Amino acid sequence: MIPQYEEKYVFAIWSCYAITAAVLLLFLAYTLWRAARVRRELEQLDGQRRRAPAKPAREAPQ
Amino acid sequence: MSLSIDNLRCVRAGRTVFSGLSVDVQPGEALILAGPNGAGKSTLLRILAGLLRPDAGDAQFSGVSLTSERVEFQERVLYTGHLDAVKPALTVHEMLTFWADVYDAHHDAVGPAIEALALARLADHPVRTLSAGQRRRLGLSRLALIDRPLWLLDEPTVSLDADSAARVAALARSRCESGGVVVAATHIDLAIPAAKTIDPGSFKLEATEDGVTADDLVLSGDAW
Amino acid sequence: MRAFWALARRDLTLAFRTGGGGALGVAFFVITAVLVPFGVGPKPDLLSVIAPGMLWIAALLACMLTLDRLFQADVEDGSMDLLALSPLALELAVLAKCLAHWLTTGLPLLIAAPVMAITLSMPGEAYGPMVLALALGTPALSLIGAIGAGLTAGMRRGGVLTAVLVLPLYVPTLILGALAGNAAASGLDPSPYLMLLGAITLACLPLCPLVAAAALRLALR
Amino acid sequence: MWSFANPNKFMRVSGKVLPYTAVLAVLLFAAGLYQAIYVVPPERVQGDSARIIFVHVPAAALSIMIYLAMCISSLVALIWRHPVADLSAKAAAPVGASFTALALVTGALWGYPTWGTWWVWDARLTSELILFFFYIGYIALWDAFDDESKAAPAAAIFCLVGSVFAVLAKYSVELWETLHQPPSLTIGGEENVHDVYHIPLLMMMAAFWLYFVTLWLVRVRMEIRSRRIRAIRLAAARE
Repeated sequence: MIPQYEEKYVFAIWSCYAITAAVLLLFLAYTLWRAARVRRELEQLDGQRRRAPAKPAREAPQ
Repeated sequence: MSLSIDNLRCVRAGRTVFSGLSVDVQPGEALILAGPNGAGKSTLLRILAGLLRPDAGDAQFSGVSLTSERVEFQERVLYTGHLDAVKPALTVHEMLTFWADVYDAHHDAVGPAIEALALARLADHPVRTLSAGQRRRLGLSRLALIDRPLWLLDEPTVSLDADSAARVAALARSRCESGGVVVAATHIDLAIPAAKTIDPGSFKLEATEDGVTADDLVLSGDAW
Repeated sequence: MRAFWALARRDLTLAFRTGGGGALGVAFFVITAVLVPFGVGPKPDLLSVIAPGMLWIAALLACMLTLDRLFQADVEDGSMDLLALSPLALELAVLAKCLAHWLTTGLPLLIAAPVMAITLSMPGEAYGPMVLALALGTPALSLIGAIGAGLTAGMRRGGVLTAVLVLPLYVPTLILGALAGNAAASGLDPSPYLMLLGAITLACLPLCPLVAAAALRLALR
Repeated sequence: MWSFANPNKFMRVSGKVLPYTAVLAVLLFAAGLYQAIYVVPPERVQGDSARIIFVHVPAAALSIMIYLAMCISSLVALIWRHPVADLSAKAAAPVGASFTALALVTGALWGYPTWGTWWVWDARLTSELILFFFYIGYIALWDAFDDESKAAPAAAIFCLVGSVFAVLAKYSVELWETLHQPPSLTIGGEENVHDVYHIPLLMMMAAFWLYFVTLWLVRVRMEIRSRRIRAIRLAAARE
């Protein structure tokens, strides 16, 4: 399954592909993890706000 | 030369400091800003000085608009903030001569300005050797140096003794008597006959459409 | 114009009374240049090759070191508020401060550079073009630096950030300045690079104060 | 574009678009990689090493494109105070920086068998390195401010100034390189590669671009949510 490349380029080619894949996937995973955390935090806060409807988001005239 | 503040709104770090702040001040009148810490006294003064942009509303001084003619508006303003804006390495006389140059005031006015706050004895002393109160007086002597109709004073009498505070009050009074407008955040009585007192923090109105901020936008609407 | 010169004069006075004028910057420049032979060895042929580049790097480090105080002192003590409200346009105030900054950092380097060039075995015929290149390029260093100083003016500890922001902006000036010095050192005509250096400074003269003033207005909010 | 000034609208539309860009990115990566690894023949001059262009060139091209996009965003944020534009530039910067780093690393890996050295002060690699510094400065500037409303315009100013100086640096680096006689072999001879390389390269470019768009949407959504969290917290502190 693994294609045969010229001997002197094999390392360069596969390391380029591997590093690119690693960076793209790790960055994606990291971003998704952070985004999920932010999302959970917001859902929690929004839930608290809904349970306390007497306090609207915008300031009411005093 | 009247000052009219119209529907001013300010949001700082996501917090509405005041909104719908409107007040008219006639020539010769003073506007005293009172209220607790965080009421927006300094913020209002910095907005009127054109250093901060209001999130909505406008102010006009003798027909000049703060938001659309900021430079012209600022040419009528004399501002003193919490900080004295003095350099320890310069002498009292040099410091005032510098501000006279920058504000296009006459050099002849430097001597009287030094005397107006009783600094004549210290004229050739470096600012480094002055006490906090003396530095404050040096900062305030710009009021006697530069001739501008709209004064914005932020806690001018902090760290001043009674005599110096009285001198500052007298300067503010004479500014009003000659038809100017003084806006001051202060706890002492400036003894200006025609003075209004407001608490900027008490102005809290529902935001108008044009004053919607980024935070309002993310707060309005349903959760996503 | 009176306000412009008053501000430049005040900054010069302050520099002389508190910072020893340009002396500290020159001292830094000289020490950096002296460290080079310790780092790369004393061989004259090697030193003469890298001399123009090393002088330029020492010059831009010396210039950058004094940048974070360019506006920060005035922002901290409230002077910048009053300058922003004065009849002097903030852009011109920035230009005046850049002028004072150049007179206390850039100009002394022009005098120190030939001396350091001797210690770095730079060929004699390159002295003139090297000083000319510094004369044309160092004003751009002060002007470009004002942008970085303006962006970090409101921060309590902006020093390292100023360096990270400003050093990449110095790349074109550094390349052209070193090219002029190298060309002269190898007997070629440095004038095209000198002209390009002059062009950068001329373009920075109106544009950098504009940007730096916009950044300062942000810092005052 | 103006309707996206409302974060609510942006959240709604971006939520719908996101799955499509993600799926398309995966499909294009699969197709492009299959072509790049199995189908494309070795190049005439550079042999199999030319396969590296399929990751090197898209990363390098996008690193520049993303900076340009950040400039446009910054300009919009500065002039019209568009409340999503500053977040858009902020969200794009780390993606751009990582593409720049990738372009540098793959360039070095390509350079080793070709030139016999990991790093050469080649004009393109050098300009890429300088661009990387501008990304770093931009991100550092955002992080240095406590107050987001101050950070956004400052970062926008730096982004625009940086773009001007990045172009200046590119031209001066080219001038500098021609005088320092670089190695005769330049890397990434995209201009003279064989035609069979074009289609897979375009596919990989599109895949990288869609990857960026997907990640950017996720990050902008995250930034808008963080802003909402902050606003709720401030509203709570006020009561």
